[in-house]
Amino acid sequence: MDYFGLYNYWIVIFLMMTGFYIVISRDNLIKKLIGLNIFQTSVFLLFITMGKVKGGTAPIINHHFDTYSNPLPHVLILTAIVVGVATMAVGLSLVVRINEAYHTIEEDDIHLVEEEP
Amino acid sequence: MELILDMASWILIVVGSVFCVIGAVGLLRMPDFYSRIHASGITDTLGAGCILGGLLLQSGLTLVSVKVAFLLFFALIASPTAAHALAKAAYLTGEKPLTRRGKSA
Amino acid sequence: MKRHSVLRVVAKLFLPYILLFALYVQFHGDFGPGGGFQAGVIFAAAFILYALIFGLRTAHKVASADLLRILMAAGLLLYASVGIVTMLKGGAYLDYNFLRHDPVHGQHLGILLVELGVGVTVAAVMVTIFFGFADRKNR
Amino acid sequence: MYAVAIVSVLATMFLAVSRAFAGPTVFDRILAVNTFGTATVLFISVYVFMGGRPDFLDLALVYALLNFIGTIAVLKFLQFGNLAVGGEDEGGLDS
Amino acid sequence: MTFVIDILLLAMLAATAITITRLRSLFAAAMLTGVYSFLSACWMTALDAVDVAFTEAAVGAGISTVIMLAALALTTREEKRPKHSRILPLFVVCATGAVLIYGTLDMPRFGDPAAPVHQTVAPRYLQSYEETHIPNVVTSVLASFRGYDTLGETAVVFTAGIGVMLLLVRSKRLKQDRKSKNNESEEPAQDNPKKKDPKNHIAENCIL
Amino acid sequence: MIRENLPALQVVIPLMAAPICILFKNGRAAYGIALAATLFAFGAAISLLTQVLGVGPISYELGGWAAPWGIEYRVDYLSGFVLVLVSGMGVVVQLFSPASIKREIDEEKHYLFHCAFLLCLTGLLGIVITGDAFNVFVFLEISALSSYILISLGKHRRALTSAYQYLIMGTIGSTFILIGIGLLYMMTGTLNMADIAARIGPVATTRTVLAAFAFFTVGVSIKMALFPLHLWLPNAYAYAPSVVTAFLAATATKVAVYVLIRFTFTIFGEHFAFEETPVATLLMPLALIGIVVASSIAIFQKSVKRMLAYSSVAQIGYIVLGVSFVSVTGLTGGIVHLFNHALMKGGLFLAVACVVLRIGSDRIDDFAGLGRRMPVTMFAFVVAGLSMIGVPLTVGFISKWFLIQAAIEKGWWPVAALVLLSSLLAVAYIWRVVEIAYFRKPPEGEDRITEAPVSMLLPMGALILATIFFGLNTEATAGVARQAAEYLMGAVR
Repeated sequence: MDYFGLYNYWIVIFLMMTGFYIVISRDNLIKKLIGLNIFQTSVFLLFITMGKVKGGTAPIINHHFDTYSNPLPHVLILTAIVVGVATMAVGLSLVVRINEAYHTIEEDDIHLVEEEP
Repeated sequence: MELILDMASWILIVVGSVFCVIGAVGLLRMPDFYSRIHASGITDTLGAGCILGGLLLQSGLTLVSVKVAFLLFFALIASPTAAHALAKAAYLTGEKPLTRRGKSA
Repeated sequence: MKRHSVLRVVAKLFLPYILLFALYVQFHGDFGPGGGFQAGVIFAAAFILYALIFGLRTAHKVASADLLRILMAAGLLLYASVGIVTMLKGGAYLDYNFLRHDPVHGQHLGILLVELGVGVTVAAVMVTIFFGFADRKNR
Repeated sequence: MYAVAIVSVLATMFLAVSRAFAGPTVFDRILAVNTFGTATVLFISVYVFMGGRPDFLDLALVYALLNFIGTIAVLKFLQFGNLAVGGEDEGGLDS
Repeated sequence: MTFVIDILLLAMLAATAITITRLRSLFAAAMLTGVYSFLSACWMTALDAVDVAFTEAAVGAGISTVIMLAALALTTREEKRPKHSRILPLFVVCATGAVLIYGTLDMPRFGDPAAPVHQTVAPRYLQSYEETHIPNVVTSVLASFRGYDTLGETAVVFTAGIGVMLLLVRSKRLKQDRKSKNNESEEPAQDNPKKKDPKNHIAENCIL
Repeated sequence: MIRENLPALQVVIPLMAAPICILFKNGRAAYGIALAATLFAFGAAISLLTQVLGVGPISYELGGWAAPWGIEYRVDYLSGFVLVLVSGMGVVVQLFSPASIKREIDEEKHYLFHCAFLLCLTGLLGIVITGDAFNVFVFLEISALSSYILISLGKHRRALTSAYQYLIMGTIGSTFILIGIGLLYMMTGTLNMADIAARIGPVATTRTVLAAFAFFTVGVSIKMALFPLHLWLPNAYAYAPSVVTAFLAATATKVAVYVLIRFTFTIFGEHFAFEETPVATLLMPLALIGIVVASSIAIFQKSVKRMLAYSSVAQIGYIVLGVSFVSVTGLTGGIVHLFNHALMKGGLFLAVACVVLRIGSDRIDDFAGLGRRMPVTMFAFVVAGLSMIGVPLTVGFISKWFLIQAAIEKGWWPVAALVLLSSLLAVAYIWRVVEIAYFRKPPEGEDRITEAPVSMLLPMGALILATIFFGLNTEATAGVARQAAEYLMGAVR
């Protein structure tokens, strides 16, 4: 079986997992959001990769070309990018409020503050 | 005429590419921040300028060339401005240039 | 940035072109890359540049919180009401073919309106988000 | 010929991004990211010409624009620690 | 040529992602996130997704970076050294990655025009130029065929706007309140846990 | 014309009401608009359900584009049923809310609150009604984002941290769902649910579809707080404003369960989902462990909201248990419990909201003496609690009856026994509250506490009456649920 045609899926999966790792291993609330951003961006890359047709061009009709890449993943990802930035904005504003309430944005310290009477 | 334009554009593109790499090498190899700014200036203006100029010659007189011209204009104004602001900010924040003794004073 | 005269001159030079470019992206989305969302973001970016260089208070004079709130709602409403109009004209929700007598023109008009709605909402929301963060000085 | 340009631009991106990784000061990173942005603009411009669809230059324009705005925002942040202060109206704040 | 571009861009993406993981300066991490967005936008252009590259650059490198910087300005710039062991997260990530890699094995190969993705729905979209006369297929799919998704997308953006207004925008009255009380309003009075202050006792006692 | 376009209007009217709320910047006007839109949604849902029961599933093509190319709305028995549930709970909570949010949320943020509430409702309705896999993701995000915002409005500062935690876990969950949808799309080339189901046959055994199913299931499990992935739920429910807790507890997790049922049965088909993959062997034990562990944790909580939140995790276990039987009876039990649990959990949380309004606390110890001071509220609490335990004549009994029947059908006696035993745990945690409320003397100086206002008691009373009514008259719920289950199981390929 020829697995060579999958190399960029694998790299994209590596990127996704790097982002995911940041999200679940870090304590800093902003770092988590950064990780989430990388995770999501890499998922977008996965979608875009599947839309590519060899020898194709961007799906904007032009009479010099007749092979186009698949437009549907692009449409989906446009929507998903917007969702990503919306989540990011809400998450960051939550972090700002948390910082005002606890004076820290480290998860451990928040637990410590919480345990104080 | 066509041929001359074409040749000129290719020459510009190749020269621009070389300048880009030179600038980037300088950015990586120069010893301190202020000298690195000089190096990045090569990429930002000379490299970008030459490549975009070459593309401008390639594109003829269309909407595309207007866009390239605008990019050129942008590259020639925005990048130096950013570099200027950056150097100023660095200097005011207390970043000291490398002196002759070889260490940041 | 009082003394950053270079920055201010350059920003003043660029701002009109950026806004023009945003409009180009907004209305040229049918033919090239771009569309409402991208245009909205570029518009907001131009506004953010303005606020960064000329100060927040000046920027607030250009776009007050109330204006942003209304624009934000208006864009979404515009989008949704295009659907209602097609419905009233006898089509399904968002079936632009019914907007005009000719389906092709209907599609064009529908997409134009819808993209406009997206652009307005996105620009207003992005500027609101920026103001939300930038206004909140905690010291 | 475009290939030469693409490869050298990619090399530029690579070198610039290495400087951004290495630092050591924040300003080095900003400078590197700025140069990286310029290289990206060049990459897109050359790439769309190579693909035969130069009408996508809008992309390069957006990149150039955002690169500029991003650098300004970062600088402002560094200088004042806040995006809010330091405008025309806030007298007394000497850059 | 495409292969070289692919490999170089992907290598840079991976290097950026790893560096972000290792950096503790949040400021640098935010900037490198911008770089990451630029890089992925470049790769998207190389994969013919110009519209997406446009958006990703505008959002990822522009707006996201700016709001992240704004949030950093209100919080802190350094991340503390983490204290926990990283074994469990690493295990979870490896397991997830393994499932994904396993999933790729039966995938159609990269760029294969015979893949089901390119066979079923997409050809109809590419022919839509005849009906709509809109050359940018992405726009016509986005705004017409799947226009309802885009309405949802706009609603998501709107929701984010509402969220920021609710969370961050202070009203005028509250501002004056804060000025007079300074910092008191931010910290709920917790000095006396026995006190029957209704606001602070809602579900205060809990086990985490 | 309204009748033909009802499926679209069902979602669009609340969606359009949200920006209109914002335009006015006035709490009362916003409330009026929100209430009107919610009432309309409820009416539309009932009308859709009756249509479906009469003529069978309805399909609606948005934008006039035929199904695999455009987005299709599809109302069948199950989605009609869940639509009624979600919009009905929306109406009850809206009617209940004014007095409660007046106490818990700043006056000038009320219009934003109503707007966010409408968006949340829109998202939930959109998820349920759509027949397009990606559209599910979009509406999932609308509802998720608005629920993070709603949760963060709680007075206590931990509302912020729990909203943040929910945001992180919820986003991971929805990104997993996105990956799952992407992989499915990659193998079938289409996004319409019915179309995917038709095309998945030849590729069903590929490793890619297996991975898609795995990611999808994990993502949805995070969203619905299935046992080991429930960590976000207790805090989120405990610190959110009371009405928000009531609404989310009654609807959000239920809709996630709906998504699970929809994808496993309609898209993947239960043959694939439960025989080709180890899902069944994994879901059932998780559900059972979840029921026992979460109920046990609930017993030791000091805050009533947290106790009920853990109880919610346990109840999700019951619903998933019903699904994992893969039989018509089991599925009926799951769907009925989905409805019933929404009723009784909604009732319980509304009762707690009344208490919070009057005494400002939800600690169990502070409930002392409430049996006498707030008799109606506590009576409602007791009835809903009895239903939670599964006492005959209440809805809780019906769902447990179906679940046990399904277990016996399969011959899995231990499961049946465990379901019965877990009721004892429910008795334990409900009894703690009842004991304190009725048999412990109130602390001195708390004589001022009076019954909650009628505007709150009426909606709550309606819910409690519903728990009894649907407990006596099983045809309405169990009948529809059985029809839905048969329809889903009939969609076997």
